[in-house]
Amino acid sequence: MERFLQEIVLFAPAVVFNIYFAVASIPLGFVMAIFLALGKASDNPLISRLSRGYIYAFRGSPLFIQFFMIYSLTLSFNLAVWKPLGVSWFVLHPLFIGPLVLVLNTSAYTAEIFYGALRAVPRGEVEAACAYGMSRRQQFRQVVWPNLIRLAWPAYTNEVVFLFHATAIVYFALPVIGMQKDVMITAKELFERDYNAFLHFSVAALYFLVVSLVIFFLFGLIYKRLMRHMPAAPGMRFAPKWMR
Amino acid sequence: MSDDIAFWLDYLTNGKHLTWYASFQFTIFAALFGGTLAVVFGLIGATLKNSRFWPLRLIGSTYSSIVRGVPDVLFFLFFPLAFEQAVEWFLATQVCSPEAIALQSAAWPPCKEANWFLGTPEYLILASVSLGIVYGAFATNVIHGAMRAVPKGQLEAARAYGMSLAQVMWRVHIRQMWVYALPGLSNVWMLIVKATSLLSLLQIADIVLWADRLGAPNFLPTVGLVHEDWRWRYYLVLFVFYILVTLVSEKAFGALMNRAGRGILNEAR
Amino acid sequence: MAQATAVVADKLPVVAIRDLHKSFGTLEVLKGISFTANEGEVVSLIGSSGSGKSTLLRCINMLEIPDSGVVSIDGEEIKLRGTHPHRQIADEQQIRRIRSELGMVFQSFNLWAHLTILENVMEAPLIVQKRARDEVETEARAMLDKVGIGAKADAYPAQLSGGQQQRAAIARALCINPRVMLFDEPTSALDPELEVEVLRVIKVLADEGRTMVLVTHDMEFARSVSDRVIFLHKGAIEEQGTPDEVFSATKSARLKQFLNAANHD
Amino acid sequence: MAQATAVVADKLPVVAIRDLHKSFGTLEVLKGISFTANEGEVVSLIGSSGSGKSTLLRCINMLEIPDSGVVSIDGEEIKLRGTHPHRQIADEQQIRRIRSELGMVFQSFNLWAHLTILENVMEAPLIVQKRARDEVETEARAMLDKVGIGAKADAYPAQLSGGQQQRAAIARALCINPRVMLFDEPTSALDPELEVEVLRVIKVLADEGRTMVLVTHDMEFARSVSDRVIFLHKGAIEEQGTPDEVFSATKSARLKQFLNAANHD
Amino acid sequence: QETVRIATEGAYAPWNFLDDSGAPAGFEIDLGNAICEQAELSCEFIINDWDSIIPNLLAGNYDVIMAGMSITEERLETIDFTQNYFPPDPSLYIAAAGAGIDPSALEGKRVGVQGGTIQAAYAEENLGANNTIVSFGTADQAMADLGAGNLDTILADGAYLEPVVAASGGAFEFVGEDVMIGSGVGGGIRKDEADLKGKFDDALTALKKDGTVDELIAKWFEGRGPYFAD
Ligand SMILES: Nc1ncnc2c1ncn2[C@@H]1O[C@H](COP(=O)(O)OP(=O)(O)OP(=O)(O)O)[C@@H](O)[C@H]1O
Ligand SMILES: Nc1ncnc2c1ncn2[C@@H]1O[C@H](COP(=O)(O)OP(=O)(O)OP(=O)(O)O)[C@@H](O)[C@H]1O
Ligand SMILES: [Mg+2]
Ligand SMILES: [Mg+2]
Repeated sequence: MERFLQEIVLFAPAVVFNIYFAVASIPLGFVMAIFLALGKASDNPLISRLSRGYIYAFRGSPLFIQFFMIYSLTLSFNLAVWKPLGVSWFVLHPLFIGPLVLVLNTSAYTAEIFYGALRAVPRGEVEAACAYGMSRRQQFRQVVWPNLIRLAWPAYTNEVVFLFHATAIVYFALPVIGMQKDVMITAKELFERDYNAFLHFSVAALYFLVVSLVIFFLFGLIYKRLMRHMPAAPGMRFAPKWMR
Repeated sequence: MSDDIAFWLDYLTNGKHLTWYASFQFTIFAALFGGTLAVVFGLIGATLKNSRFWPLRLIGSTYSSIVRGVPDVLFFLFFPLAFEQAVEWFLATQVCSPEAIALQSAAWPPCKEANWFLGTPEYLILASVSLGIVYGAFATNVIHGAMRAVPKGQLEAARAYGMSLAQVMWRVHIRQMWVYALPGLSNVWMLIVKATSLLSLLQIADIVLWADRLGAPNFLPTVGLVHEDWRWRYYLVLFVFYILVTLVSEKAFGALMNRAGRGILNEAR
Repeated sequence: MAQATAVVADKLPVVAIRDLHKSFGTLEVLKGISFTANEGEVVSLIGSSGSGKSTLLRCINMLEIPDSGVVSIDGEEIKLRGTHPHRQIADEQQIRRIRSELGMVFQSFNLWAHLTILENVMEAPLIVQKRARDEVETEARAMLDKVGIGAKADAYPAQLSGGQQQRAAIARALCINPRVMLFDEPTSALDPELEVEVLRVIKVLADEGRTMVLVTHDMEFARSVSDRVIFLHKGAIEEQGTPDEVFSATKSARLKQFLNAANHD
Repeated sequence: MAQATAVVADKLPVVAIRDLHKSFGTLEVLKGISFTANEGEVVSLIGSSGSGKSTLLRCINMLEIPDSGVVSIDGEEIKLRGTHPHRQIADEQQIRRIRSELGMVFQSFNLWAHLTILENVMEAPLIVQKRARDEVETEARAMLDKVGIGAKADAYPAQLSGGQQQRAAIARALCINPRVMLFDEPTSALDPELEVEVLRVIKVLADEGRTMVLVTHDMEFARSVSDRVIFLHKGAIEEQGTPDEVFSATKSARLKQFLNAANHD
Repeated sequence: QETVRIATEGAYAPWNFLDDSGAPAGFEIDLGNAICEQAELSCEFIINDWDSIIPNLLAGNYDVIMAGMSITEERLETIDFTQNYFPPDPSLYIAAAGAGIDPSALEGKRVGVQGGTIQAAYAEENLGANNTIVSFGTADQAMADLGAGNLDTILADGAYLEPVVAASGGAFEFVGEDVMIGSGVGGGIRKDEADLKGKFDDALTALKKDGTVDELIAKWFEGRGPYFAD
């Protein structure tokens, strides 16, 4: 038991890295996803094709490969671009390139969620807005967006949890700098020392579970607020539809 | 020019590349076997979750929520190791003499006799099983959700005409369930396909490991073609490979959906 | 009410309901309903939205379990056990037998979406009554012809218009050759022409002397087809009698108001 | 038709439609429709399901872009550019201005679910017409009172019954103070009592002299409220005239059949 | 004949690497085969990532590690080693030619190492305070980053770096002093496998004596040796 508690303390600094990766990529991923979703739904065939292709590529390939590929691709530009600009140390740092790849990835998944929600926005409500003379922009702001975010929220919550889970493979694919180790690397190194899989991996799992639950709780609160116009808010479902 | 082509052709068909191409079999095997297991676990999980007996229900929901609450990599690494240790522990209780245990200086296994050798085939099977377990939890939810998505009226009509509970289940519920489950199962399948990129973490010499080795910069002619860091090109091939697999899978599921959805599809939309 | 029953005392009560209560949560939807439908009789349930008509109909074949009260079909009481809120069906065998005597036509049809129209009609005779396939198929096709959609036998429900679906649902109910037909708003949400078609089919059935209980919003129809009309108000029977009694010699003030609204302006 | 227009020549045509065509894919839904609605006139569109009534109504405010033909509101032609199937709105400014003159009440209400009833009513005046909040609120509350749901101002649409939602939708349309009101089946799927309430509101509007175009299944209502009735059949105007002409001195055989069905049995 | 599984990394030329046919090759593969011949064992090589190579030995997934692994006190706590088959050898720093790196006064530099090696431990301890230590899964990955200018210097085995520098045509150069760490390279064996260790030690003794080991060193490491001739 004492071992267990010690272990929990040992992991505490590590989980900060996972949380950092998630927190650093969520806001940007969210914004990018909105544009990608709108792009995919756009009437302009070029914009629509491009967004569609991007979403397809990043949803259709493993994050693990994306990490490797983007890291070595970025590395190959180092001498020509990053070095002369003096941003080399920064661009290739796992704490930068990690969130970068996560943003690229999560924005594709989130965009697909938003796109699905966009198509589910009640057509009648949009038509009503149209019929009352609102401009495209007003329609989006006043009717489409409030509907979209509500429709997408449960799935988006799932996506955020899975983004957090995805932070587990960052350091499997990127170099480790100094003592900057996340939960997975910590667990793996500890395991390689005493071969006690059950202890180390379950503590790691516990951390992931707890943070996931916290995310569910916080996002659930927001959802309740968003759904206050419904007499009986439908419960949040842990729907696997769009997960990585 | 033709020399160039001959050179590249030669390079791309050397033994190392051929081994790389051959290693796609591991990925494909893990995806197919893992996928099959996921559906099996999913059906079991959904049945448990629907059970009238609450302890079974509890098992079903605990399985599906715990496994999904943890990153797939973690479980993927943990399960084969844990399974191996569990088997070794069990062997130890059977074959180890107390002296042997006392003699053992390493942390694991308890004694030399209880050691279980794991090679690539065993790891591949264990990896598929862990994929099956992890994504079985997802499939559980998909199937459970699909069971509930079948319109209540359809079941009521069946009851109103005097069908027994089993008849309602098999004649109406399960038949219609597939249509609602297929999109979700298609998603789970894509997840499994993508998760096969993790095989190298279990020391299986899979496509990712070979791409890394082939792409790594080489300075020594004795080792092979001297080249700089080419890794991203090799990874790009894998990137495209996975996208193609996704494309083909989507087409296949689309066709399946059209068959299963005859009649229901218009309504389900 | 005793009087109404006495009038048709020579006929057997096929559906008999005694003191039925039903709540959803705190909302009491049925507050002690009793009525009988005798052999060959057509009983219409009317009343405003939310008055409990559908719920009452669904209690007859136990799709909703009443909190208390007794439902008897053909003199046989449907067995329930436990007390509210844990009341449930006591005898699965019995309820399945009785249900196959009750042909229910749902308001939203509830045709099985994964089966063609013909398969829909054949399903219950084959699966529940375990009759021979050839015989059932002949009968099913005849039934579809009778309701005028023989040509649609091999279409799926989603390929049919509302009126056609409604008629298929009626054919499905008829094909189990039930003692009693239960209809829930058979004409709502259809356009006037489709409505007429469906009503024509129901009248034919009424003329054949089949016992029927139906829920309807259409006063004209209730008047022309029913032997007896029951007006439900807030979960209780406010007035009942022959169509003439109910529509022309209305007693209850509430019913008067309702009928006025129905014949608006 | 020229005759009908001549009769009310002293009034201005507020809605004028000329030779409107509209197809969905290969299905030609409107086959050259022309009619006008003059100031203060109430025009009813009747016809069987699928005859194109809703589509016609939706073409008036360009929710559907017609394949060809002209729609003018208050003498101003709505500008379109391109040719079918790439026809589209030419002048965003113009259409927004015109749309805010047309108060549309949808068959399924289409209230904005995330706003309260009051907010729903205030939305367009605030956002589109950019009027002052105080003034709009006073007017909105008055409007809600007028349709009889002032007490529900702070409820969300999902908390209202069907009839209440319908009335909220009417209030929303009224609050932009439109020249013309467009109603799509304002009473379908309501129970008789709710129907009466909604009809009463519409009659009040008619009496106020507002121009209205409405689609309805209810012949009684069409007769009592309209200045002119248009019968659509398979995408073309089969017959039109005053209610008396259309309902009592019916000429078209097809309309006769339709009216017979509507007064079934 | 007993089958012995030997694990190697396959990404550490010329010690061990994957040749053009995709099979393991290099000094340790030749030596391992020679040992097995000498000890009359049948051998099989397994590729395993460096960072999990010791745990998987402990787990019993193979019997011996021959992966350019230096014998250190720390490792001796968990596993045994055969006698060394490569003498203690200095670790070296390399850097891009003309970068002006001085390892004796490293400050604010990015130092690349392969994770879990003696050099990694050394760098962490001696340089970690003032520099950024970047650890990679394989030595080749570290070389890629150095080549791309993402590292200032790499600290690694001299025997690994020498051929690289020689082959680089002046792109890389050695800088600074040699660092002596470790007690030579040997084969890692589980502690409870005294038998096997005995067989390997005996075979190595014999092979050193008859000059095979020196011969192989000369073959794979140009200009090295002889070390074990009397
Ligand atoms: N499953 C349920 N759970 C909770 N309340 C219910 C349920 N089913 C019906 N009710 C409520 O019971 C009341 C009666 O419903 P019922 O469907 O019997 O009305 P009805 O007379 O058929 O009305 P309508 O003419 O609108 O179909 C309504 O207030 C309804 O909201
Ligand atoms: N968006 C659309 N795409 C394809 N077909 C359509 C579309 N909208 C309507 N239709 C078709 O156009 C025809 C006319 O439709 P419309 O909604 O105008 O009929 P309606 O007269 O309003 O009928 P109802 O009384 O049933 O509402 C129908 O056959 C319908 O199937
Ligand atoms: Mg009802
Ligand atoms: Mg319509």
